[in-house]
Amino acid sequence: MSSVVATYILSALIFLPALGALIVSLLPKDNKDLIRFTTLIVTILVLLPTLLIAIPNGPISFDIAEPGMQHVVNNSWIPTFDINYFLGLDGISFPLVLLTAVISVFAMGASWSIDKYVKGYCILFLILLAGMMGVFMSLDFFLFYIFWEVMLLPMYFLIGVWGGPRKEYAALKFFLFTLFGSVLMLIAILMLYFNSDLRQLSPEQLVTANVKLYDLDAEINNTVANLVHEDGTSFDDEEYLAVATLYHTQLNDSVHPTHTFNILALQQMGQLPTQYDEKGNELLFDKEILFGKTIQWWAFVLLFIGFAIKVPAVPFHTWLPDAHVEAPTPISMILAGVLLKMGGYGIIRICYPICPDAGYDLAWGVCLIGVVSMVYGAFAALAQTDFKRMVAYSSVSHMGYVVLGLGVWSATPGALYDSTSWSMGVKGAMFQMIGHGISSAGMFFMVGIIYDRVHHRNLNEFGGLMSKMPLYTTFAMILFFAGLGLPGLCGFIGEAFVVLSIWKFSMVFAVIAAFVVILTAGYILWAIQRVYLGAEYKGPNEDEIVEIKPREISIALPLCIMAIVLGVFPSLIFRYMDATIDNQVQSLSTWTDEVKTPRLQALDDENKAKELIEAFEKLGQENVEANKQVLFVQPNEIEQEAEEQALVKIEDKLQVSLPSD
Amino acid sequence: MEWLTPDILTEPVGLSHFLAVGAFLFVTGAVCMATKRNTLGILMGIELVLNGANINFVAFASPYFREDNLGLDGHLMALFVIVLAAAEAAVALAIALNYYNNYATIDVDKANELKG
Amino acid sequence: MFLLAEATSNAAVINWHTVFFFVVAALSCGFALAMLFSSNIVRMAFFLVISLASASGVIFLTGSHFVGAMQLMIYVGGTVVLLIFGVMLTAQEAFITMKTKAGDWVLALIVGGSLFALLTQAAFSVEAWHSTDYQQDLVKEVEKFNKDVIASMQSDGRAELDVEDRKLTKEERVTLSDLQKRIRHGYPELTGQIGLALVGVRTDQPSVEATGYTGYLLPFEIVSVHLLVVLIGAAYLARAKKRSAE
Amino acid sequence: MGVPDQILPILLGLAVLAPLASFVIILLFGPNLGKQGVGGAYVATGAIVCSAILSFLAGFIWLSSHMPPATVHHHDEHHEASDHAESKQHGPELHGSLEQDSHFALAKFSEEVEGDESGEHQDEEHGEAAQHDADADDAENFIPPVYTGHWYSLGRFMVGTPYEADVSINYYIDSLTIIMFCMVTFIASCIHFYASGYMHDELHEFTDPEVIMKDGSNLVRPGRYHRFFQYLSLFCFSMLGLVLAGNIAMTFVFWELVGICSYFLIGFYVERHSASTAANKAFIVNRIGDFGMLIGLMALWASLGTFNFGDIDRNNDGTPEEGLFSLMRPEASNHKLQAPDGMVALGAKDRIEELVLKAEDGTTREELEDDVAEMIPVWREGELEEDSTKYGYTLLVIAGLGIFCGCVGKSAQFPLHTWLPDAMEGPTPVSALVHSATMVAAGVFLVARFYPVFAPEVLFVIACTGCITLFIGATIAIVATDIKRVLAYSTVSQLGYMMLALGLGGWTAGVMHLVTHAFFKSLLFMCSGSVIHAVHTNEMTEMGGLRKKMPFTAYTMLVGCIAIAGVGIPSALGLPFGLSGYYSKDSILEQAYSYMIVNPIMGSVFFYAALGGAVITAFYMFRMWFLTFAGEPRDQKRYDHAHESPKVMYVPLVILAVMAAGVAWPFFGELGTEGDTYGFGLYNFIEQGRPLGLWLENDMASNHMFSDWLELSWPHESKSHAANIKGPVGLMAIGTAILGISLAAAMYLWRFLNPEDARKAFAPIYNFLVNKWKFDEAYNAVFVKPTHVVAWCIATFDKQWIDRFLESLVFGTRRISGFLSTYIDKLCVDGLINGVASRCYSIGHGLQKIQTGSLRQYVMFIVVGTITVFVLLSFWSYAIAQ
Repeated sequence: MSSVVATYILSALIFLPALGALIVSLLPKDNKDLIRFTTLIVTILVLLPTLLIAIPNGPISFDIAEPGMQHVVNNSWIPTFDINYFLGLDGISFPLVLLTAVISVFAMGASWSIDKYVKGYCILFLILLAGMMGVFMSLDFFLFYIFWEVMLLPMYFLIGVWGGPRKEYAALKFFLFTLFGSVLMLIAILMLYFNSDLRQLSPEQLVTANVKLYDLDAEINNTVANLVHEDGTSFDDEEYLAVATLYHTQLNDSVHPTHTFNILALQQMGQLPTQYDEKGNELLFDKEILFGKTIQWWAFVLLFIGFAIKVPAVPFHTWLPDAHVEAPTPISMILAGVLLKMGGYGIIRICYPICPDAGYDLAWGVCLIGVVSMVYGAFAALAQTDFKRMVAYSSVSHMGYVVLGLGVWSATPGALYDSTSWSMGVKGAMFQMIGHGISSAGMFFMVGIIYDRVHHRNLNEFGGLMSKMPLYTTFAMILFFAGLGLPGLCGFIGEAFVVLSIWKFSMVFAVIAAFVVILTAGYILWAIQRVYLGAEYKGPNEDEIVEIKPREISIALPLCIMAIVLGVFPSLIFRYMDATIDNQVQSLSTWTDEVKTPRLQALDDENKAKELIEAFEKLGQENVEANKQVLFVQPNEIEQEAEEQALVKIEDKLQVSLPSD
Repeated sequence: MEWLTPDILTEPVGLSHFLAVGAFLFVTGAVCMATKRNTLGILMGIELVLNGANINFVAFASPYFREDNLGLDGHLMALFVIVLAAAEAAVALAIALNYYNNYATIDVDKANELKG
Repeated sequence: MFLLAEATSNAAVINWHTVFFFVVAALSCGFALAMLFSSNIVRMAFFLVISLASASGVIFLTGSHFVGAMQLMIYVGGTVVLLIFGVMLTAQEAFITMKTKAGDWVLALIVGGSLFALLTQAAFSVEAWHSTDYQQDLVKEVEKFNKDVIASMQSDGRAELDVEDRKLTKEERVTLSDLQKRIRHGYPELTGQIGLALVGVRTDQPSVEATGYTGYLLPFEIVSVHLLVVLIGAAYLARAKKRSAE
Repeated sequence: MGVPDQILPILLGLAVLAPLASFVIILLFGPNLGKQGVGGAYVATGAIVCSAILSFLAGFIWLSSHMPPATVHHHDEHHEASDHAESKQHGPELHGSLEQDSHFALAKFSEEVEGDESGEHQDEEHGEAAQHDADADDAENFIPPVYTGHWYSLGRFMVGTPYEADVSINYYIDSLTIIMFCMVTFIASCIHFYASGYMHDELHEFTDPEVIMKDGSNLVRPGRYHRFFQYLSLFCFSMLGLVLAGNIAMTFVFWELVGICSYFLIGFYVERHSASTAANKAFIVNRIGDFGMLIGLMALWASLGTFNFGDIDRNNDGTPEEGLFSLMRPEASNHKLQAPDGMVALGAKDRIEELVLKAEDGTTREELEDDVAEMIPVWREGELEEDSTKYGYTLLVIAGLGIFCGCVGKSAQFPLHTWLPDAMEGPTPVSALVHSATMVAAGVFLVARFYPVFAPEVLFVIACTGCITLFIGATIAIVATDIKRVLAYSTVSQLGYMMLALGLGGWTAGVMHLVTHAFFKSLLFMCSGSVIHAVHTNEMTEMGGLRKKMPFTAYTMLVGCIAIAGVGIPSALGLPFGLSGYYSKDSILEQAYSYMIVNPIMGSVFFYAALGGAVITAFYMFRMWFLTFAGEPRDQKRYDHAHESPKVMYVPLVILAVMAAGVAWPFFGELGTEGDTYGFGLYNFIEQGRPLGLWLENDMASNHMFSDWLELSWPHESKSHAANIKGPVGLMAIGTAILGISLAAAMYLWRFLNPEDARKAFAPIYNFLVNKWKFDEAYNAVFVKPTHVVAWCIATFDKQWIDRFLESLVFGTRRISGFLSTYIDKLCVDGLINGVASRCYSIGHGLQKIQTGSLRQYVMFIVVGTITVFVLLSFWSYAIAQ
């Protein structure tokens, strides 16, 4: 029974909200509270299964020792293109799913202030929730893309209909930016798909990647492909492997490549050593396509831009402040709390594992973008006068940490493939996503509370709220200090881990990243001083300032508690991600060792040969061509001695040529 | 007029003769359609045209003239044509009656609604 | 008349088949012409009946007995009666005779004539369609085969055997079956074959049936539905008349 | 052995947690605790007293199992010392004899190490990092007792691989920890009692005289009594956690937490703009220091993969993970500081990469690792032929400097000292606790704790910083008129002393000054608070003659002043005795003197700065006392209003005054006999915590990065107790104290020197000092303003440029699409289609004439069409046939 529950639980997370949207659409339009409560119940219903998975020792608990996918659902959907309904949870996605479920409940709780077209709002909200869940759980690239788009549209309407004065502008900006990113992503997806080839994977890899085994021949019939016996029991590992082996041989009988959208299989392919066909051309993602760069290089760049827009990283960030400022409070919470995390999730789940070679070469670029975002966001936040805009820019700055942490590829040959720092960076980034999800959602909620009362957000026209709303100020302080990265609160662990992990990769970035802590303190404290401290309130609508209400407390209090608990016991979250991230980092480190290093060696040899030739050319050697051939034909065999001999020759020639001058 | 040599008539009848009869009926029907002003006249022309075509089918299906005849297919095709002709006649008559009811005439020259 | 006389005299084989063909063809064509040139709608209907009945004779002469019967029953017995009903329903004094302009006549006849010329030329231009001795030749072949068989039986002593024991040689059997096939092929000996073909069974072409190409079940169904639709359509149109009258 | 091992962490852990519990209780039930939250004070005080009891309990347990070394130097050295005293007359020979001394010490050391090896092995079997019962006899190979342990992990990385690492909460208990615990809890308890009286204004509606509302009235707000104690409790928790921290990351965590408590406490009067600004300033300036500290942390973490101070046996399997100290000063090399393997490897990253890339195909990772391990000693020493870089050493220096940077921020050292005077916006108990005794001393504590990691370069920087700070602080204190600011600058200056001591190698001296300073400075602050409480002003110009009105306050404060001035009988007179400041300040001066002997140039700068600082200290402290308590009242109204503080305030004053006088007294030592001056007292207790490698070596280091232009070496601290140093320094010290005091008395008590004249005579200097060396203005101009400008630029760039750019892209796209729609679409595509359509239309229109609607004609057309097709086809096939 429990296994049945486990099988359907992930689908339930996606389809419960969808079903909820359907139910809400049938409710009478005028009964707003009924609609709101229904929606809230649906979000809670979505939260419950995730909590069930989170709690240890239950029937469907998340197995923290398992680095691979859990609760996998894999049904074929469009078999012609190997598109499957393929869902799964691992240590990377599960914390984010949990975060999504939690933030959704709070955001819905904060939605009581929405009074316009409540029904439409709730329906869109639930569709958005379904889309977000889908993005985090889908392991099929095509499915991933679909959910990515599903999520986009409700957001557009939620900002565009329920937003502030410039809502159309903000919504359109959001939409165009995100669409631009997803178009780039689509190109990359198709590039990867059409260059993928399941034939290159071993049966074990097929099993690891949960590749759907189709019936090429009658030998694998439908029951076998679904991995169940005729009596309904599942296959054990050995039988699975046996079928996979059969499938493997069948695949290899075919002359044509078998493409796949399976993200796990693509990861396996991306991490294979360079494969060659009979003619000696590179296969898979190592083909060169444009400007001498390989497919995976381009795919990485395209995917990264797509995800960086979502993160958002400078210079793709300008949609964020506008979207946040115009969006209604709960949508800001969702936007900051969940949507931004999808960029980070994409980078860690897709960019690096599928295109490790490009990732290795471009880690600098990724880190640079992260660092620039951090500094830029912090400076920009410092100069804002709009409270919400300031929080939005702080999001840019904080998400810069995420990009930076994910980008740290410190397991280089120079570090003897020591992956500790990298693991720390990735874990820090993951934790930063969770921590930022809580703190930024909280901060936006806090801004929303005061905005609901005084209807303005000008930082210079607040002040003295501490005496008027002491409880509210306490909550706000906790959340803002969490954003500041105060130890003991959730913002600290992520920031500190990310920053600590950079040094091994690059000292310059590390120093800049550490520098941002000063700026962060600057803008947050300054804002707190202007809003909460001081003698008296300086802005309009002073009469309407009342203490925080119970409904608002019921949202703010859990957020604060989570901020503190996660800050003190980060292992509550780390326990889920440890195995998966360590495994992924370790496999990429091993990849660096076994695949990348030989490539670097080859490149190194080539460069040395080039240097030698340049030296020859400088001397005006006549037989440069001959030497070139010798040097280029066997670059690997240039040993120290050969170099020395060449140098001796050069010296001889120098001596010969000098008198002639 | 080489083909109209007397031996056509002197020979035993062949496939061509039947085809000629079919063609004659067809042409007569067509001319009938082109000249009659009466709607029902036109319908009669259509019947003739269909009949001509039918004779062709049957002739090609006949086992008397050739080895590679159409066989059963021809017969069946002819049958279908007959049935469809009947159907067509029914509908056409209905149309004609309707037309008559609406315009109080059956002169097709009056019915020039289709004029561009 | 000279021509006819000469033809009959010259004909190597003059048979009733030919004679009847010319008779029914002449009747059919003649009454068709009569219908064409008649301007009275009632007469036209009468001429059409005769023309179509004669055409069914032509069909009988091709050996298609069932089709011919259908022609008589459906056309003459059904369609034309329907037409006559139509004529009677609409036959008011003004519409009994409607004259067509002479120019139209000329144009139509020229065009029709050229079409007829074209079609006749096509009909007679194929050499194979001339070979009217096919049936006779076949009969002759059969006779020759019988003779040959008897001769060979006598020569190799099979004739002395009992009737039951007389066996054909392999070549003879092949030739025989070939002949039988040629005779039978397309011969509408069984109306039942048509019926079976309509429900999807081709008894005349077993080899065809094996390939999965079966008979006319689907067209038959389609036609049935078509007829139904026509029935309803006709009824509808007739009903519309009443409503508009109101 | 097992008892302290198990019980000390529990005791101290509870001592840390008690204030946290108090914080949580007050946070949750604050206003409901008693009337107006008065119960908050009881809860908080109870908690800190609990902590104090636990700490002292731990202290007794500690002392019962680890006797401090009774003496630093041997009886033999006594003779050497007297030799020194004799040879003092012959200056040039001094150096030589010192060298002899060092040879002697080394020989002694090696002798005893051999004898004690077995004992050490036993310790290892017990699984504890280093425990040793020490007594006076084996002082020189004394291994400081340390208890380390693990509580729980914040994050673990690469579990199950060779690179496993974790960041965790663990503890490191040595005598320094115990001392700090006792000191902090004791002072905090006193201050809690004191504060419960001092803050009584907050028990009812509070009228803030400094905040004027829009309508001109003073702000009236509800009291925040409980809130104050809530913050205090949180602070105590953080501070104790900081002291107990077993790794540098945990230190950093509590470092930030004390920072935030300080932020809350400074900004306690949130309505005052100056208070909130000062709070912000304090936090941000501290963050600047933390920025450096983070860099240090990064350098350590990236290279060593551990943050732990000591060796921690997490799994209790007898194989402790090596901590920073044993990595930096491995036992194998006699605890001499060297760049650990990890640092060398990180420093030589490029070299390793070269090695890996050059490796032949098929070289396994293990082989590579072996190769690297082989190369590491070569790289460390810079013994490569073509390249003599000492890989890893830079990192070592960066790590040290980074950590020190944090200390600079927290301990208000130059150049980050500006926040501390502003921090006096907070209530006075806060100043006493946070900004003089504990939090600001945490920087010094960290330097002391991290001492084994500091390279000579770092020590030099520390010394320079301390020297500059003590001078700046002292000079500004001369001219300050705000009583609390005088004390604040005095604190800055004294912290500078401590740093100077540590930087010069005087580990014990620095720590000891930290402890004594905590007592007398908190005493001074509390006295000033008592005064402010009485006269409701901070300005000394409005006080005077108060000793008659508030005798307890006046005389306890006098004790504090004497203590800080370091008044005592110099050892040269045979009976070295004085108040606590005397012992610690003299140690510092002695160490500076000893340093000066080895390094004449830099050493004399340090020594004379310290000496000058001592004069100034004595001067401004007594200036303050005289201005406040002596003479005639300058503001009669305030004087009349003044009264002695309630008992709950002056009892702690008295207790602290006793401590300030006696905390450094050597109780069980043989007082007065030369050589064994320090018996079983504070000094020995501190000495017990002296990190390994500092005790045993002779001179701390003599090779460093700037050895090209500056010869420096750090003399061992024990040398500073030699009589030839002690004698003259003691005399000089008392001389400076007397000089300073008498100068102050001359100007402010007897008034035969007019301060006004002096002020006028040195007007430019006076103004410069009154403006606090113009640091605030300079920082404003150099850092704050540019930051805002940059922020503004970036925000503008964001809004104006990026958005403009995007909008122009959109605009451009629209223009292009407009162009496309006008020209391409409308003219070409539409034109084509419309053209075709209109042609069709006109053709159709032409053909319309054919379309007669006559059925008969249509039949004709069909027939004609058929014929035409036939004819054409036959022509066509004819043509093909041709």
